[in-house]
Amino acid sequence: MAEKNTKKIEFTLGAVIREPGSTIKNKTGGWRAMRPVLDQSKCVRCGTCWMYCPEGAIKKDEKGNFVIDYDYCKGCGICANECPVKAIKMELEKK
Amino acid sequence: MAEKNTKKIEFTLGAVIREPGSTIKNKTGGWRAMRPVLDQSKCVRCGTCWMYCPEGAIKKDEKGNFVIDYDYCKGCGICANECPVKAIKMELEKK
Amino acid sequence: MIRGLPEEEFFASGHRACAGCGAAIAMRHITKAAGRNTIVVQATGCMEVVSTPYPETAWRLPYIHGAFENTAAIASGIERALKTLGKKYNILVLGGDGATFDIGFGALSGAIERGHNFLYVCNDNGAYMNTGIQRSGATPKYAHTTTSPAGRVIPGKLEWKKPLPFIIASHRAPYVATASISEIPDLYSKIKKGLEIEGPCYVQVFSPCVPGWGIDSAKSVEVARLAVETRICPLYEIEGGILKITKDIKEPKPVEEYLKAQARFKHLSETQIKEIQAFVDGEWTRIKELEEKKCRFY
Amino acid sequence: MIRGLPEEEFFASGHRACAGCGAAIAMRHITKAAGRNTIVVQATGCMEVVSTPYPETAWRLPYIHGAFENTAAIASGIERALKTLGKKYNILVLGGDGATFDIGFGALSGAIERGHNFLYVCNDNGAYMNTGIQRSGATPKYAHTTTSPAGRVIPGKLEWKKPLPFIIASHRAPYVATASISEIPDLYSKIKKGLEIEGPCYVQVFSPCVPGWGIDSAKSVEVARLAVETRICPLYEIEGGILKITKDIKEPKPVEEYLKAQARFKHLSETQIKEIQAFVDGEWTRIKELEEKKCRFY
Amino acid sequence: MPLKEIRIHGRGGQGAVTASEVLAVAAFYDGKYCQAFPSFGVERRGAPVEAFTRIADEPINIREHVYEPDYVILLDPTLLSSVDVARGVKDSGIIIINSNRPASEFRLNTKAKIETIDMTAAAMEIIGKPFVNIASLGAFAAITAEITLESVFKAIDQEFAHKKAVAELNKKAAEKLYKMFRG
Amino acid sequence: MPLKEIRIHGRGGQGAVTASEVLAVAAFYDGKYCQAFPSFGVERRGAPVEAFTRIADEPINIREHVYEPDYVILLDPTLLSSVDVARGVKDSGIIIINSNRPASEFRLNTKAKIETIDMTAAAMEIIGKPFVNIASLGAFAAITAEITLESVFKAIDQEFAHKKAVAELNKKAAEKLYKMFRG
Amino acid sequence: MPEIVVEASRAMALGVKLCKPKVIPMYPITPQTHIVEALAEMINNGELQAEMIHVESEHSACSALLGAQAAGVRTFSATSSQGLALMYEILPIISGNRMPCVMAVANRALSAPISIWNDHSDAVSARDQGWIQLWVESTQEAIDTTIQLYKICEDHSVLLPGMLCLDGFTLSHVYERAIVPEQEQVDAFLPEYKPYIKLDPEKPITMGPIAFPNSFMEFKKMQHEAMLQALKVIKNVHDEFAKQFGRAYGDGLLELYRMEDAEYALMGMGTLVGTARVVVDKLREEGQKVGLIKLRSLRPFPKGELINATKNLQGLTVIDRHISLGYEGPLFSDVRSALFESDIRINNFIAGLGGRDITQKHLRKALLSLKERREGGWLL
Amino acid sequence: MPEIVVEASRAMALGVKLCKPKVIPMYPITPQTHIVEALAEMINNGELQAEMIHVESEHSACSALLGAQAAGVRTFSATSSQGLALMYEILPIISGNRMPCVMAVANRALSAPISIWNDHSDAVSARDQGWIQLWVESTQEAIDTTIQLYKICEDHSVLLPGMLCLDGFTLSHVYERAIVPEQEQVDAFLPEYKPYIKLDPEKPITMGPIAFPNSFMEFKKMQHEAMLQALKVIKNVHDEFAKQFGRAYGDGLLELYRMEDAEYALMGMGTLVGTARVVVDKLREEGQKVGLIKLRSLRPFPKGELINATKNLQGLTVIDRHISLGYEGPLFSDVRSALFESDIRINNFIAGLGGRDITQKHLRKALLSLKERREGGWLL
Ligand SMILES: Cc1ncc(C[n+]2csc(CCOP(=O)(O)OP(=O)(O)O)c2C)c(N)n1
Ligand SMILES: Cc1ncc(C[n+]2csc(CCOP(=O)(O)OP(=O)(O)O)c2C)c(N)n1
Ligand code: SF4
Ligand code: SF4
Ligand code: SF4
Ligand code: SF4
Ligand code: SF4
Ligand code: SF4
Ligand SMILES: [Mg+2]
Ligand SMILES: [Mg+2]
Repeated sequence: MAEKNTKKIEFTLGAVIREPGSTIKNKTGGWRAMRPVLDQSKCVRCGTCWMYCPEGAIKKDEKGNFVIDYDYCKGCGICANECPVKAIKMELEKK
Repeated sequence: MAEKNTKKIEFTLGAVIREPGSTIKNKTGGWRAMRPVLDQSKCVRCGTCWMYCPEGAIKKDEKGNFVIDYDYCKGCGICANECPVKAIKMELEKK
Repeated sequence: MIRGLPEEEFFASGHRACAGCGAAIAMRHITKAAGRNTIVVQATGCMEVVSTPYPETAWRLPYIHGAFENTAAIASGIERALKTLGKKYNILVLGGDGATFDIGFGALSGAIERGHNFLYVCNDNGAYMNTGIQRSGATPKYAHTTTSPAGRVIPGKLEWKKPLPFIIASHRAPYVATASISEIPDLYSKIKKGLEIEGPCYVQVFSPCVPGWGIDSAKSVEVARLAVETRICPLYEIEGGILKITKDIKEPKPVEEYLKAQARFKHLSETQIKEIQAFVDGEWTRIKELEEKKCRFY
Repeated sequence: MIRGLPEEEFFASGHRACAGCGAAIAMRHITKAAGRNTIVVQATGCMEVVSTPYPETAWRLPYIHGAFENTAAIASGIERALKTLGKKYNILVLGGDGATFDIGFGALSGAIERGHNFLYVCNDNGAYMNTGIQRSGATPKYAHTTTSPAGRVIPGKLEWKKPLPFIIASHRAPYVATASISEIPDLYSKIKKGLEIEGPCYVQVFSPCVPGWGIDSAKSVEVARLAVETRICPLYEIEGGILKITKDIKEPKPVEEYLKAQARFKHLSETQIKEIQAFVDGEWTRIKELEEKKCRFY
Repeated sequence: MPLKEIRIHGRGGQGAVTASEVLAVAAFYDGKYCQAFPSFGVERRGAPVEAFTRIADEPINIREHVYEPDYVILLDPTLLSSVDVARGVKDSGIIIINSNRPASEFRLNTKAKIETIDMTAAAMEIIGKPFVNIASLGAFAAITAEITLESVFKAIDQEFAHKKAVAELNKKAAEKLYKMFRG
Repeated sequence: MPLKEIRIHGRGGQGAVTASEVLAVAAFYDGKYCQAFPSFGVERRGAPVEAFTRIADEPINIREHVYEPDYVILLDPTLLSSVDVARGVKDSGIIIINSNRPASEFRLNTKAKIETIDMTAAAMEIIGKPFVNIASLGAFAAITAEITLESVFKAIDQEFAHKKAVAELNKKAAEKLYKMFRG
Repeated sequence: MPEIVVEASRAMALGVKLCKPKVIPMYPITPQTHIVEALAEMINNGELQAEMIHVESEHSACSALLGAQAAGVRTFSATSSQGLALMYEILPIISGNRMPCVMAVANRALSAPISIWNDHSDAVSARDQGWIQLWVESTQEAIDTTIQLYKICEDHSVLLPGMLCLDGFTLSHVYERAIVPEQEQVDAFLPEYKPYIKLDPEKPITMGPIAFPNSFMEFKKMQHEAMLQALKVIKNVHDEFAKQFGRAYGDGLLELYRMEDAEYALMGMGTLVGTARVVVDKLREEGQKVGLIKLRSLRPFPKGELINATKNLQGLTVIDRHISLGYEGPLFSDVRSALFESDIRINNFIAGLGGRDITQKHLRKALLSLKERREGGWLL
Repeated sequence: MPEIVVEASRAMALGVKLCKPKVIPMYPITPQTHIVEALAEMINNGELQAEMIHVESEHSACSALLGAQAAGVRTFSATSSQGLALMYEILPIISGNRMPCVMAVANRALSAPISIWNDHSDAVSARDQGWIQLWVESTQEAIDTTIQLYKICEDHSVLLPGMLCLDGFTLSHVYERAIVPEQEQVDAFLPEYKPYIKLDPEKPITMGPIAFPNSFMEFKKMQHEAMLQALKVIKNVHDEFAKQFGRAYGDGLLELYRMEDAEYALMGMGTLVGTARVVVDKLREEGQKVGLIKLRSLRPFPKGELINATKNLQGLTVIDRHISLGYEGPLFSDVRSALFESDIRINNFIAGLGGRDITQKHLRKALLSLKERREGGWLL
């Protein structure tokens, strides 16, 4: 409704959605007012932030680093709050 | 439906029935195929028959005798079955 | 008073229940125990249909029937209305096992959660009798009903009876009890107690059904007694979260005696009877344990 | 695997839950535990609304939403259909506390009675959040909600939380457990267990709601942890009718710490806090007793 | 044959409804069209019940109640005190009463003919129990000639397909009653 | 005065809906007719939301959505990346953006005038928190002259009737923003 | 199977069995119970390979129906009156999900006061909810239409749920002659069920999402268009059935009786039509040019067919076995709207509520009423 | 109380408070919740002496409403969409028991797909069930009509339940100016509640018995007659209210706008009427003789009044915010049946389903459509 998305919708029979996980088209990063910044040097790779992120916005990359996907991170601050070594800082988002 | 009752029905607002206990107009004695006969001479006035009668068709009279109201007795036979002194006999109803 | 029971009848003669109906016996004494200052709410079912053929009613108490599954909710409305009117009456809610175990259980559970002050009495005849003997959550395992017929590949109902008194006690209901139409004074005093105790109370009355169970009309009380004596129908109360057996059956009769008395069980095999005996034994032991260990329901 | 949890996500990013939503964390790990061979049935509620804005869905599993109160019944239909098709999939039923404790409890109770093989998971955030924070049967005593506001004469909700896990265990459900979003590996293994055990199993997940509880979005896991540490949310499982505490809280924090962290409790008086502390202490003792005495639920 | 309507009176549990159905089946075996239905009440065991059968050579479209039956079968004479069994019966009709008393003893408000026949005695003798509902159809066949005894037999066989012994007893009882009229 | 339509953009939790209501109340205190409503979405906290106000001298009958607003208030400039705040705005309209950057830096697809004003700074200074929704109405009053500051004050007093301190802070912030334009 | 004498409920169950549904959620209610009891017997005797779900309420029956159908199997259920009313919330959910569930409704009055007897208030009250509703007059038609209904609902140009409405007691409890088709015949007519979509981990889909104002209306329009399409499919399936089985009911939507040169006609649904046939015959014998229109499909409503069927009439009297309290008979409203452009007189009578018998006398009166205007008549 | 700016939901709650209901069973559902939340606040703050029952479902809300009213007190509840659908079974039970319960319905689309937004499918689908239905356009009308509705329903010549229908969000969540009457004014208008009958051990009655075919139909006829009687009572109560409070809405049944010399008119219910006023004004400015008919009372349906109002029209276009799938807009059917004898053209458009905005453009198109026949239009 309030979103920019004005592309033409395809109407399926019975409103069935055939594309699993298609909310990934919805970049909820736009909701973010605060930005978590992960300091890899402090990180002990415990995965706590990954585990608790409500958005599934933290991923482990090939190198085993935990990285934040800002396309989806809503800036809730849970990761920063839960990180046992305080490797994540919340900063004011500016665009 | 199948009953004789053809007198004019009065229709109340919301189908409310204002006469408590008015099923007493319905003489279910007519249902009876077997007739309980209570032998007062055997009866020890324990009230068991009164207690178990599904029709409330057994009453204690002024003299303290238990009497069967054949207007309502359906002839189920519970009283006879439960009477501790077998003071009640079931007989074939004939009319 | 006769045998400690009032003579005044609030459930009048002339009702249309089957000859020998166990539930009709229950109705008489439940209403005697409740007495004059009572409002009755009843679910659709045998006892409602046989008692209110317009323009006649068997009820000598103020009475309302709304639907099949909503008595607890209707009672909730009545209770709160009386509160605003400053009136204190007994609220007696009556439902069959279908109304209580199955379709109306959501409403009952909700009303207990809210803590309304009423007594809910379930007339448990173990099936939907009013509609012609269909399986309910209270139907005993292997019983034949019209929707769980004893067939060539499926031998009647497949599940054990839903343990409703325990479920309700787990809601923190202040008083829960089981009763039987074979033990009228016990039933009478449990109803009285359930009405006296504040909050949502529950009494489940075991009452045979002549066509539903396939018994002779003279035998309904006898069969109910057999259920008690075989421990098929244990009598207990749960007050303040603590269970107490109100009638200890020290030397139970074999369940077979009870089962053989009824057409709905006539297809049972030896193994099935044994299975039922084992279940009944197990439940009795468990209940005994709950009592002895003083396990708290809440 | 990270911390024993699969990396694959079945609840996709881009959903519309509030920042910091506890339930969204639960969804991720419940679906991870269930895995690919799973059909999801979800009740109307926050998680459904935020995850299925046509033409998008957050679900990577086959998913159906029907109505608010009927998930257990929809699941019953699916289960029997799969049986006739000879297919074996996990059936994961998801509902909020409103859907589970209140409006959908009749359907759930019926499905348990019939013994369907599914796992029902209740996301318990203690109110109807989707419609704007109204009182449910799971709302804690004295909590402010929009329909149980902390007013000048009535101080929030007046009843204790409905003890649903015990009620469900009393149904003879083969497996019942409580979990919290603060203890993800525990939640994960309970979900796995609930899916493995045949028959109707139940896991209740404690999950804070940012606007509903009046907490900072960063604090939802922390507050959930506080609930465990104060014994507000005891973690246990009931398997085969026997209760086992899965996380013993030897030195509980005072409930005050938990209560003070949330705006919905900010109006509480000292006495009310004490009353809650006493209740929590009593419940913990009772649960401990049930465990120690090996009280059998069935 | 024009449409014929039959009303059967009994008590809940006495099998009046089954009798109406078996009667319909018998008519079918005679190559006729038929319709049978109960009185759609809420009667409990023991209460008076009614059941109806229609028989015709043509397809039966009519769905209204039976108001003016051609025939009435009264399975249980104790009903006479509470039920108007002669209600609406055509003047040309016949009322068949299960009784060992002569027809003349029954004073009913009707111009229809009254026939009595002791179905209970026959049932007690042959079946050993007072189950007269099915047997009554033998009397009906004999008295009205609307159906044949053979078809009654076939209908009974069908009804009790899984209880052959019961079928045989009922057939015997029906035959006995048939022969009492058409000996 | 012809009907004026205002659209307010914010995020769930930032109070855009409340602002639209307080704006309506202010108009009412100016003797006008008014209507305020949210965008009726299912937005959760943090998601972009919109709220609308209509103001007129005559009773307002129209109930359709606001498609071509006269004014837009953007409470949170970070929304610009995901929301088309200039959508439908009349050429003669004004878009008021909460920003410390000059209007010229905002390139929006519109002929409407753009005004920027640092609401957050004012709010932080006076309220101590970045709550700009109510304060923004001071800026709106100054920039558009559709409502008076007095009425904004009255409306704030009404909204925070039970939180006088909050009311005062918001009034101060609104006044500060007002004065930044009408000093 | 040859022709037999059978209770309509059992006959319906036999018809259902021939269609091989896999899951049958059911909850007892008079006068529907005989249908599911017969099915329970078949299942427990191993004659029907299906699962019966003994749900705890009709709300759950309807929900389990949805679940089973969504999982990819053919389903069946049956209900009446309060049962249908309790399913009410789920009816539009099933149709909105485009699930071709089939349900029998043994029509019975809605409470209060409570009545177990027939009228049409239960199903007619549900006429807006996107279910095809076919109404039958006889045992034979009940069987035949059940078989047709599966084929109609499952047609990929339709994909809507369907109700088979039969009068409670007045039909459901009646024994009469009927031909029960052979399994091979039905197999040749009704293909095995192939879901157009189903819940399947191999191909995960999402069913029942939330639709915003930018899409909801389009889905309703699609549903409505499928309904209009069903008008054609009902006819085609009916004709195909008629060809294969040799039994026809008008054109499948309407059945006309002695309408060729009729000046006045009666219109209704269900068993009253049978009695009306007799009345029409008698009036014809008396020289009156009267006819009868039986409505088989209440939804979709065959507007065009009705206009055609009535174009030479002077008067039409509509019998409603239900009333939209505070207005008039719903069938009457539907018919008057359909025939708005025409000039014929249309009368309305409310009849047969709560089991009140509809007699020849009633219908005769209703037909003859056409000599004057009569809109709010009650046949008491 | 003076005039204030207030959300329609809260305004309604204020109106309800003035009527002093004693028991308020409620269950939350969007977009109705603001009404009961406001009432909860009043109760918990001691401003309203009433009991709120936090029932566990709408089925129970409706049942508790019945129970409380039967016990002898004035009641209130509110719901929407699936909530009303879940109450469905109980609706005719309340009306059959002749209980004058009052309920607000914040209209919202029925699932599926699920939508929380406005259309009229919830309440219009319940039109047969014996509830008076009054539909309002504005906050002021919502307050005023609530007060009127209690008086109408409780009138001893009526004794029927009533629904106050207001568009969800489109009205319920809108802030606008409204005058909230003073308590004394309302007390003078609405007498204290005196039940015509109640559950009382002093005088035991039986409510909700089983009615055999020999009586059921008479009860329905009595209900229907009470509905027709309500047509008069709605008007009278409306006029009395207008006199006392100085605010009127047509004659209480219909509100006509610029209809004096209108040739074409638009007809509808709820908020769309407001937008239509603007459209009519604009078309009038363009010289088109157009007008507007607002239907306030869907049940009872003011047939006579509608015939009167339309007698000089050439065309009428009916906007339905709901569709009887497989046929047409239900309001359209009702109207066409009512105006069957007339010769005017009547068009139909389905609009505003599932929250689709109804715009000036839409309504303009609908009005101008009257130049040709147009029955199945959709305003997408
Ligand atoms: C919603 C609804 N579903 C079904 C019914 C039909 N019905 C009425 S009574 C009844 C059975 C009652 O069973 P139970 O509660 O056990 O009482 P009983 O007749 O055995 O005493 C049923 C299925 C109904 N009235 N309403
Ligand atoms: C029958 C019905 N009643 C009410 C609603 C409105 N409703 C939808 S979700 C919801 C609250 C959900 O609460 P809960 O189950 O606790 O889930 P949560 O949103 O808190 O996660 C309500 C009241 C509905 N959709 N259907
Ligand atoms: S701030 Fe919240 S949403 Fe963003 S990465 Fe951290 S936990 Fe995830
Ligand atoms: S929680 Fe902290 S330490 Fe652990 S992986 Fe995340 S950032 Fe690294
Ligand atoms: S036979 Fe039955 S009904 Fe008659 S008196 Fe004895 S117990 Fe009562
Ligand atoms: S039960 Fe027997 S002994 Fe006792 S009162 Fe009755 S008849 Fe007498
Ligand atoms: S069917 Fe059973 S419960 Fe019902 S009246 Fe007869 S005996 Fe009583
Ligand atoms: S309201 Fe609560 S449960 Fe719902 S999305 Fe927000 S945080 Fe999650
Ligand atoms: Mg029962
Ligand atoms: Mg919740």
